[in-house]
Amino acid sequence: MFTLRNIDRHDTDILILGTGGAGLFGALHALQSAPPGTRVSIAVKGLIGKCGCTRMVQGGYNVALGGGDTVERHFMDTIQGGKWLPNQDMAWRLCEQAVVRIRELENELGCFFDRNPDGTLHQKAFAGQTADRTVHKGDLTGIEIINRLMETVLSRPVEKLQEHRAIGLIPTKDGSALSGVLMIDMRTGRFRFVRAKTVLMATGGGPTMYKYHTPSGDKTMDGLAMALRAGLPLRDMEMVQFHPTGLLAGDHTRMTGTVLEEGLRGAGGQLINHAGQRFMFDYDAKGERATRDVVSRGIYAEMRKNNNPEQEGVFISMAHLGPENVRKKFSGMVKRCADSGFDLAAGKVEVVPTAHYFMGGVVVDVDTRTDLEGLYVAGEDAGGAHGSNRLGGNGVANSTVYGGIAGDVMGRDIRRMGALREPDETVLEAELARACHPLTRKPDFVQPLRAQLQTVMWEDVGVMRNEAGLQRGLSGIAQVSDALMDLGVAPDNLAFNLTWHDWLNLRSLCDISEVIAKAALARDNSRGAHFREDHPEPGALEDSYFTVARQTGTVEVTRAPVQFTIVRPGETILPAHEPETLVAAQ
Amino acid sequence: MSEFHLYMAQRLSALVMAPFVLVHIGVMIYAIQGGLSAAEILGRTQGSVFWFLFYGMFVVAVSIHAAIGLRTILSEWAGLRGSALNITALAIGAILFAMGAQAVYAVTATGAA
Amino acid sequence: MKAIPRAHPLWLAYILHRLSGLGLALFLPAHFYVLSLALTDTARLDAFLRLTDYPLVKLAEFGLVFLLAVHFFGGLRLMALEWLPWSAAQKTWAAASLAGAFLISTTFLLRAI
Amino acid sequence: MSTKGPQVTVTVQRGGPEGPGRKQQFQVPAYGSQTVLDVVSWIQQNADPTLTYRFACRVGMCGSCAMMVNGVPRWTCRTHVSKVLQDGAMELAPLRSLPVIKDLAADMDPFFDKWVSAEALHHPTASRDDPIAPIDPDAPERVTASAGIECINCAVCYAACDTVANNPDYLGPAALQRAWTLYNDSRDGAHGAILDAVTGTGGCQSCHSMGSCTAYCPNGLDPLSAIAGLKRAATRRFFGKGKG
Ligand SMILES: Cc1cc2nc3c(=O)[nH]c(=O)nc-3n(C[C@H](O)[C@H](O)[C@H](O)COP(=O)(O)OP(=O)(O)OC[C@H]3O[C@@H](n4cnc5c(N)ncnc54)[C@H](O)[C@@H]3O)c2cc1C
Ligand code: HEM
Ligand code: SF4
Ligand code: F3S
Ligand code: FES
Repeated sequence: MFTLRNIDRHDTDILILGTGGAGLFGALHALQSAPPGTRVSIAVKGLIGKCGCTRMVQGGYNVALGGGDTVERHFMDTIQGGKWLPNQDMAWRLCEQAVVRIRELENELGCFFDRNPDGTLHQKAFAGQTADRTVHKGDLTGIEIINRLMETVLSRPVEKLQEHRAIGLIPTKDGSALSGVLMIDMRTGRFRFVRAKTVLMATGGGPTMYKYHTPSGDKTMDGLAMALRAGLPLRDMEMVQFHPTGLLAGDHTRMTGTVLEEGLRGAGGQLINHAGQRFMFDYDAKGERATRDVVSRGIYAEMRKNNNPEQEGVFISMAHLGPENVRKKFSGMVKRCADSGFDLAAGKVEVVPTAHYFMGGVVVDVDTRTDLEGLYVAGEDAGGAHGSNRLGGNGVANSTVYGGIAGDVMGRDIRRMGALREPDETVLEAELARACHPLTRKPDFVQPLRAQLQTVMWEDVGVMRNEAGLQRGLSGIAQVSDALMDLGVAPDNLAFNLTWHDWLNLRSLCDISEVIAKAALARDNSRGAHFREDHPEPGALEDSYFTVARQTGTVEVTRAPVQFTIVRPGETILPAHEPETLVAAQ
Repeated sequence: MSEFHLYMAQRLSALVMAPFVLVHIGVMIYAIQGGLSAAEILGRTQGSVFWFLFYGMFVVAVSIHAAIGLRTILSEWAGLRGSALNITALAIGAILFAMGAQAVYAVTATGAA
Repeated sequence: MKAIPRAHPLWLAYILHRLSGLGLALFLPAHFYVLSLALTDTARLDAFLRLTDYPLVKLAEFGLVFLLAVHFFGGLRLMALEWLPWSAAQKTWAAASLAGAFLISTTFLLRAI
Repeated sequence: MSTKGPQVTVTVQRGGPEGPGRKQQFQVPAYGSQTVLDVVSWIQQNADPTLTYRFACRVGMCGSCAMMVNGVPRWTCRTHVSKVLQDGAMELAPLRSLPVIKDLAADMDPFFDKWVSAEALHHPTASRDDPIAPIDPDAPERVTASAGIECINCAVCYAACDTVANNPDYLGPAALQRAWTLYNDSRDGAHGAILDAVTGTGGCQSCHSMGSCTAYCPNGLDPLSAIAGLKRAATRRFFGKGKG
């Protein structure tokens, strides 16, 4: 089998992991800022630009571009949306740099964004925003952003390591810095250790350990699992954002869990429970138009009350708005539902809350640096910018802004870095053995175990949590985790062996699931996406803390106080007499 | 000649041929009534500068047009590439032109009857 | 449709244009040869032309004129599509040129009989 | 494997870079809402763990799941089984005209290499330091440019096109369509270079307007007319007219 002697070894200067908004902007800016002759390599689990969630962005990109809106207002919305947990310096930088990044996207990359009749950018407001702020290209904004980035990066001199899956961060012997990354060349099934002076980890998190989830299939928390093993601190790990309306079409279809867009509710779409009744006004005065977390909990509560096995979720119904009208206004969504056999325009479609975005991530500074010299983290892998809740439209802004920053900073930092660093061969060997572990066990199918984990997470570590459930969840996770170590993958043909990767995916998911459950136990109040039925109060905002998880043998979770570096709870940085919101009431 | 120039040449030669084809089909419909005979054809064409230029231009155009067309087909369906392809296409063009020129000469040159 | 899984109207128009072009190009040398007989052997030219009285040969002739007409209208359609400001009614164009081809060649056939 | 309930018979072309291997047949349980991707996933997850295919978004946005279904290129995550079933069976093969990595996963590099050589990327005339210039959304050029913008580079059109199959130099419908978008984008600063690129070897002139691209694009895009636009622009330039 594989030993340290027969793995490929490869060197580069700047290594990028992942090609979402963060990875591609990281590569582009690294090429722009690094000294001439610097080698830039991109390793990605899928094809460049064709995997990850940035491509799946529908709604759009938050950026304050005047017309009454300001960076200050965007910042205040972000802090309030995050329930005072965000790292304020990161949130500020996000809002401020989004302005530059959108100009870069429009002017340098040539993105098409929708316009107003007068030629200016069209902006709309997602829930939780106090200004029309979201720039978009129809409801396919992500495709536009990623395609323009992708083609530009492909035309540059970068080394392409496609279908290369990162599996381990390998430090130097003294542990003070990163030497490189161990990966599997998925196409051949061979291992490759790539040394680099700087590495950007932009693998995009991805809460796909839930029964219902929206992210792309390639995202399985690999980055955070690697960071955890490397001993890096992870913050806000209890914060999993659920989108209220995921398609529910059965366990046998990958369509299940995919998003039915927010706009449906905004336009007047109604949620109907098993008794055939609207219910959202029982939970919130805004009804279906309440924020994501509120609607998700409303639906979840209804689902619990219901014990009809024929109907698991609730229905979204649009027909009262006129099927023709719906078909016109939401043509993409109607067509997508029709492709899987549902009539969104005239009928009703079963929906369920679905895990959408992960607020938690590696602790970084505003320059994307981590505790490990040479390792940078940006995008959904990095924690801090969103606190307990990410506003719609802040996700892609975050990944593009911080990806670009990472590229700039790496290009600068690399000038003071001398030679490539030697790896700690024992860590390398351990990571190798970890990935080879299933090849030594009796082969079996992986999917049933994945389904088991997803059920545990959905039921006990999901939309609503309590101490008993979380404890139950932890032991459920441990069961799956142990069973996984006994489950093997046939080693005879490892070239593009998806089942081996399913095993590795589930390994990462188990590891991070445990952290999520433990962090959720550690937060005994309810903020944003995290809701404890046994502690429904948010706690004093002044005493806000965030959780920090770390693996030192076992996973330990501690609390750290939020630093109100820019604004304190109850205060605002908006000028006096600024209206609360600039958005016309619906 | 670049591929794009070949493209232009093929289209332009087709345009040159277009009126010819119309007239040719028309003449044929007219001539075919009561059957064709050599004398009929030749009586119409021989010694005529108009028909010489008319058919002459057609032969030039069709040699170019068909040679380029066959070049495309040979490359796409027979996998011919590079100089093998170009030489074959040139040869086709040359042969078509030679045979066509002979035919035009035969049909329009004076005194051959 | 099963034999040609990807067939659709415009694709059929394409394959028809290609096959007709190919057919014409193959026929052309023969045509030139027969005409050049005018110079050397008028009697044989006449003999050839008399052949056109036979139904089978008539059918073949019909085929040839059909090819020319199909290719001609198809070619005009292509050039219109490529060079004139785009109109979406491509399939109609293709069908119309086919119809035109049939019309002409059938007229020809009817008059020839 | 249980054999209860309705089944679908699926024939899968296996193989690798060395060429197509054997065809394998599977019986897959049928469900009400089931896509071709679900069928392929079921086989890998329940019958043959070595089967290779590719997908990411599962909602028709990433363009990585395309393959030949009964000889027709399709995005499989958005293709309902009932749409393609012929007598309860379907046959799957990797995308046409691209090298095979393994089984149903094609190597898409040639597709993207051609994308880049068609100059199908923005040539900036402004920078991140400049304001965003107003653009009339209804200006004819912008409308023309926008028509091709929602391409997900799935290569379905590429696999559908016989010219691509027969002419290894041909840049293909998607790359040319993108070039046409850029040619009409008033912000792009290299219209001449784009026309140069798309009239070089394998450029727009190689297209025979067979329209399979437009017929099979899952997003309803129309590369056929985009390429016709390029031919028109190149011809205008040939006669010394127009821009670029
Ligand atoms: C359906 C959907 C709709 C959304 N809509 C919006 C919206 O409207 N507005 C908004 O702001 N945000 C939205 N988001 C969130 C947004 O997409 C993400 O926040 C953001 O795109 C994350 O970017 P990223 O670069 O960090 O990660 P991604 O874009 O997810 O990219 C991660 C990359 O890492 C690669 N990778 C993963 N593991 C490995 C590994 N082990 N080795 C190598 N590579 C690896 C992946 O293949 C991928 O290329 C949406 C998300 C989803 C799922
Ligand atoms: C007897 C005369 C003709 C012969 C022998 C002939 C032959 C051919 C051949 C062999 C091709 C290549 C087919 C292909 O690439 O698929 C072709 C293409 C073409 N022909 Fe003709 N042709 C003739 C007359 C015409 C006429 C009169 C027109 C138009 C008015 C025309 C228009 C075209 C066009 C536009 C093409 C290009 C097709 C493409 O690139 O897809 N041709 N011709
Ligand atoms: S044009 Fe259509 S078929 Fe072709 S790559 Fe783009 S989306 Fe796919
Ligand atoms: S299918 Fe091919 S030939 Fe042209 S019109 Fe489309 S690119
Ligand atoms: S999986 Fe993304 S388009 Fe099908």
